[in-house]
Amino acid sequence: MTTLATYTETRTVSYRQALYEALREEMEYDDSVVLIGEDFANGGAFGVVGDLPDRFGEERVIRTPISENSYVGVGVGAAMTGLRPVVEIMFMDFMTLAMDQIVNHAAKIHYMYSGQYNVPLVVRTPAGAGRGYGASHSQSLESWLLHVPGIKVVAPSDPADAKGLLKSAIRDENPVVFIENKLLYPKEGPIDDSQPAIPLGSARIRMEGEDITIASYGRMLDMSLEAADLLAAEGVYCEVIDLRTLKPLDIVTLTSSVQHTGRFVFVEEGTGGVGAEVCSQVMERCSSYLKGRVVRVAARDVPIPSSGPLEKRVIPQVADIINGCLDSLRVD
Amino acid sequence: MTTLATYTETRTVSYRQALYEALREEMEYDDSVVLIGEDFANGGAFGVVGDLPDRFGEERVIRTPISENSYVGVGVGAAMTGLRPVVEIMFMDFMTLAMDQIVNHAAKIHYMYSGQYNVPLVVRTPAGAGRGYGASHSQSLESWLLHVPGIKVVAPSDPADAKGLLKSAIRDENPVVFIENKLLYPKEGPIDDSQPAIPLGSARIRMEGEDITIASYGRMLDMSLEAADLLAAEGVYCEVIDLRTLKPLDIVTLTSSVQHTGRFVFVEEGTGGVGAEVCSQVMERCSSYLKGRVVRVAARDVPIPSSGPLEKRVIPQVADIINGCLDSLRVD
Amino acid sequence: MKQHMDYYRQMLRIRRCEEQIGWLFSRGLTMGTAHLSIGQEASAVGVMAATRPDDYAVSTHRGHGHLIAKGADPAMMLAEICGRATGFCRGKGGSQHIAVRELNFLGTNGITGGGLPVATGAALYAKTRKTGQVVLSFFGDGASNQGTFHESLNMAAAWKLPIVYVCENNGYAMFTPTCDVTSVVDISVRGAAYGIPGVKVDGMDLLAVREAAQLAILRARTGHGPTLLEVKTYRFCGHSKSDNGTKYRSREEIAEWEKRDPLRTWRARLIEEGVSEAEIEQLEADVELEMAEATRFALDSPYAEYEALEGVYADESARRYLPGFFNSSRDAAMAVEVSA
Amino acid sequence: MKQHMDYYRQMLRIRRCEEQIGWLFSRGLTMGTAHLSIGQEASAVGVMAATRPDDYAVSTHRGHGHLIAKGADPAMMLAEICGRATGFCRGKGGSQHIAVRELNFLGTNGITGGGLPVATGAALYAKTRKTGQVVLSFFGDGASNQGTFHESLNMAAAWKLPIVYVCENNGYAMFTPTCDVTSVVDISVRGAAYGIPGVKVDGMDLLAVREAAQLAILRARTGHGPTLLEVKTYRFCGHSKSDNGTKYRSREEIAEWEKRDPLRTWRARLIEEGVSEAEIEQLEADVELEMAEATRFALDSPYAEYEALEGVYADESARRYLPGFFNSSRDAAMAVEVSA
Ligand SMILES: Cc1ncc(C[n+]2csc(CCOP(=O)(O)OP(=O)(O)O)c2C)c(N)n1
Ligand SMILES: Cc1ncc(C[n+]2csc(CCOP(=O)(O)OP(=O)(O)O)c2C)c(N)n1
Ligand SMILES: [Mg+2]
Ligand SMILES: [Mg+2]
Repeated sequence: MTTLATYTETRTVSYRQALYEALREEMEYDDSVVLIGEDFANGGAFGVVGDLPDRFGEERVIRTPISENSYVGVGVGAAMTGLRPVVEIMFMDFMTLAMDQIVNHAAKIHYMYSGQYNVPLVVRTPAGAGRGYGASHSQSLESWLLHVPGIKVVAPSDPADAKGLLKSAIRDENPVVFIENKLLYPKEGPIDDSQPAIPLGSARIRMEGEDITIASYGRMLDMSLEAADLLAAEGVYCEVIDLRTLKPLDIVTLTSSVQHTGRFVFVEEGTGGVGAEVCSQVMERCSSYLKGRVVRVAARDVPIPSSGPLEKRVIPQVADIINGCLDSLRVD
Repeated sequence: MTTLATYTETRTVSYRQALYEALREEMEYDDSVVLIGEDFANGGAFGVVGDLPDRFGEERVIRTPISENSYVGVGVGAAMTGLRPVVEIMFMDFMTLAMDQIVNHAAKIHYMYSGQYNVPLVVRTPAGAGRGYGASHSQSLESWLLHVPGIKVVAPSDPADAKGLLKSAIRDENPVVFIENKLLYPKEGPIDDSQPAIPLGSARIRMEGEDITIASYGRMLDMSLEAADLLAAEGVYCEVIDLRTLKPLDIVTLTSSVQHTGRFVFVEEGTGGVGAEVCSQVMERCSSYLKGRVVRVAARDVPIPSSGPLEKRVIPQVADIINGCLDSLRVD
Repeated sequence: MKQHMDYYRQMLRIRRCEEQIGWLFSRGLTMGTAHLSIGQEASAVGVMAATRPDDYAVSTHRGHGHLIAKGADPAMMLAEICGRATGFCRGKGGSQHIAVRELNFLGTNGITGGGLPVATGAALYAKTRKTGQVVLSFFGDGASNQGTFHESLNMAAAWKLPIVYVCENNGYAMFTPTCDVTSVVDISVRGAAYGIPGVKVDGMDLLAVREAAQLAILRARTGHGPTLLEVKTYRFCGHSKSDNGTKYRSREEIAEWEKRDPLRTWRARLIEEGVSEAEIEQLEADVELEMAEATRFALDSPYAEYEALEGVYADESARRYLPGFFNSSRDAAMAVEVSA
Repeated sequence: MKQHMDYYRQMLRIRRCEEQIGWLFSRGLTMGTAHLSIGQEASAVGVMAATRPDDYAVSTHRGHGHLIAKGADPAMMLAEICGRATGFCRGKGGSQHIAVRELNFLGTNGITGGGLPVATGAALYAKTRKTGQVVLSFFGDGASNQGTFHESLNMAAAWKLPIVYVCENNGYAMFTPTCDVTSVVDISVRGAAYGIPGVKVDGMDLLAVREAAQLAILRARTGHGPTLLEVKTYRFCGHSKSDNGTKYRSREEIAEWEKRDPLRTWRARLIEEGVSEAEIEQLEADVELEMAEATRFALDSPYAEYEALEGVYADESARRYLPGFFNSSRDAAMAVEVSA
């Protein structure tokens, strides 16, 4: 096995490459880390696993039949007994098939068997729309997972976070659903190899501002930043927070920002369920600081159509985020 | 087939009996209504189907193998072609197995195939804790469904609503998940046979009051009423609203109540996801009327333990509702 | 002879239409990806040749061939794939989600294995209502490892439903050779697990496919229950438009199968049967023209746009909504009044 | 002889322990419901007799027999079922969710068919790490219609995992006769769908069960992959404590099976083999006493209460959390330092 290239302190890599590096480094670091999923040959459906099948062989990179519920369950059983499986579900939409093993098994086993077993399992899955795949290949279903005690949920928005958080997820003793966004795979960004671990559960302030707190994650983060830039040109300064981890939620970072700005806008690609939880928590803690209504910018409550012009009307656009911000400035 | 007994105008029946009557009457009324599910012999797991298997025969009451995902899918296909299936999932926890057919098929088919097919399907399922069944048989997973475009979600709290809403659900042209609560089955209540239809999407004010609006549904409704009674004795008057339908939400009834009381408490048996959505919608619309923080009373974010004394600490109790109300009265 | 010419026309229409999809994709004119069935045409046409027009079909992500063989207009299909308002689903569906109600085509389906339960439900309808219809449930070898395969076949067998499960075994599920992740070589042996016939047929031989399908459909239509029909076939193209299909398959293997191209074989057969080269060329020119026009239709069509947020729920006014809701005898009486 | 006495003791311990559960339930002292395996004891004991102590087992909702046969202390099991802090899971689990880590017992399981993938994963671990362990995956005839059965057996067969799938076919899934909703009479024929042996054995005959299990385990342990072992058995009791089991089964049928009660048969065999009545009675008295004491232990134990909200997530401090997170070579160096 060849050693990894010696990195310079800061490199530019893609989100896809960052994920690949996290997998590869963790597999080299700990031989109990194995990959389980469909179609890893050919680099995987979105090219993330690259040459790992050749590099680690079929004992470590396990190609499954199309059996989502059971191969996630295989991950659960392997995690209970001693492996650290990273299971891939090719599209988050297919997580619907594996909910029993995720919710009734992975998430509950540690508690229900009173701590006798840990389930150090990562379920990686690409979410999101924007490629015209249609209703069965475009969903962002993460809001469900916020209401599943026992799992953690991570959704990085750039390469550095993708790498740092995937490594943390793999090292975590608990089941983690790790949500990648299809449109982010080619996105490039700097990685600082000397950066310390990114612990799960820590949000990151991406832009400082005093007028409105915008929180988001995944692909919508960049769109939020874009909206914030446009608003800044008009004299409205937004603080933009990347949640990075959806569960556990870094409510401290959110509330201290909102206590400062007094306004809160949440932006997501799903139909509003993550925002519902986050906004509720913010309002439970900051009601006396809020100067206006809290706003959710989210997909319309509609299945995701295939055709681009239709999809655009369902999935939030930058203009929707700006409107959401203006809404939050409104005084009733 | 014998005809139904002639009813007096108001009778007292159990929640279980009310559901039975709704099924029976709809099956008599429309011979495309069929039941699909496990173990209908012996009256069904919770006794709801009673003698319907004998009464309608195996063409109308279809006993399935233990194959939740596929028999829900069978319901979908049958609904597309011309039947009106009422499918039973024995415990809501097992809905995890059927999420693909519910979410990617039932819910999307009408929209995604551009109106060519309707899916008049009802999925009945008992939810909730309180019987010591443990983590895999006690969940209230309805919050997920609020973020599934294309389905409706109903959860009655008493016999009259159970009957009226189940009939409406069966007559609806859309897929409806109909949530029963295990502990409510023996609950008795009056039914007025001349009552008109209960349309889906209409909440009901169960108690009037001016200090706090409490909204809830299912088993927690009675506990909310109990809390309201106790608070009334202390001079705090709550308006108690039974949502009855979770999706579509009767936001008008909620907001007009909150505009009146200025305070809102949401009570549910799940871990807070329904409250997150409802509270967010209330706050989006009533922010200027609210006099205090909005409060969610919900299960702790913990798998549901089997042992009674443990379960009590996880599932909301009347005292928790009272505390929630006191919290909503607090001025920050 | 006319029939045999017609089979050729159908296969050729599928082939040419999918070539148009490939062209449209390469120009960035389609929405999403598309899964072509080039090489598998004899399966779609052979099976459909054994059906009645009112029989139901449920398809997969690789469903263009099934659609055309069942009678769908390629122009509306291409329009759908290009996201246009004139498509079968007004652009809401896309390649993997196309239904055509008037053909009893219950949809292509983006969830591998997702169609089998739906098809089984349609068969339950046909049996319950004694309509005499049979359901064709198409799926791939990869789908035969999904739980829904097992659950559906078990139910259909236990209930003796009028359905034929057609496994189009093209040797690969996406980039994975079937044999690497599937415990048996012939999917058809799995029929034994449900006490139903498992039949294997050469999918490059249209008449063999038709014959096997006829038998299975007869069985279904006469109340003897389901059959698992495995059609051994091959896709000459990649899995989807983002794959050229050569990284996980050798060029020799592909070439070997291409020798048995069902279109080439069938054309030779027609000549043998005495059809003139000119007649065939005329047919080929017709098909070429049809597909060119279909493509133009698609590209000339407008995009749907404003209806994005409409049609999530079925219109309730379509259903009778009666007062006096609780008492069904009263309802029944009123229903009579209403319909009178 | 000692071994044969031991088998009797094990079967009797299961029977008597479950009778205690019945008694506790009727007094309202258990949490939730409980599914007894009275009548099925020869299956649990016969299969376990063929295993090594470090082999893994995954069980079902009807798992008390498997637990005891694997060596679990009945007192802690009863305590769990009664929701006490001294139970295997401190009352968090309940009858359907009991694991015992030191016995490699990966849990009873409330989801019908839910255990098969988990068991398959344990077998993947055993194979990957070459531990020589075999996994026993118990499930019922009803579970064999779940998608997980199909998916798991296919994977285990394709990967040649060291696992034995033990289908305890008691003729009923809850209130539904297996034959009404299952397309085959013998679940074992389903082995053919995965190219693995499907073996059927009389579950009232302990030695037959043990022998069949031995063969299957040998196959698994020597790298030849999974076996589907169908144990034909019967539950004399109802499905769960809220069912007396007579509404959907005739008294004659029950009586017929009761004639073959594995405990009675085995006891007679011991006498034939020359064991004295007195010895047997002594054993019976011992077991009686053990279970009375186990029950007392359970009932004397306190309820857990304050820990309800604890233990949802595993303690991270258990894992090494290293700095210099990004570069694995650096990590590896530090790991050496740490462990040095
Ligand atoms: C539930 C699900 N899992 C995975 C996929 C991704 N996927 C699409 S097609 C395909 C391969 C299907 O193989 P097969 O059933 O043999 O059909 P073929 O593509 O060969 O026609 C996969 C894995 C999917 N669409 N749905
Ligand atoms: C997914 C799921 N569906 C349904 C049930 C309800 N249920 C519990 S046990 C059972 C019957 C299981 O039958 P079988 O597998 O034959 O096991 P047996 O009870 O006969 O031991 C059913 C339907 C469940 N627990 N889980
Ligand atoms: Mg294939
Ligand atoms: Mg059974």
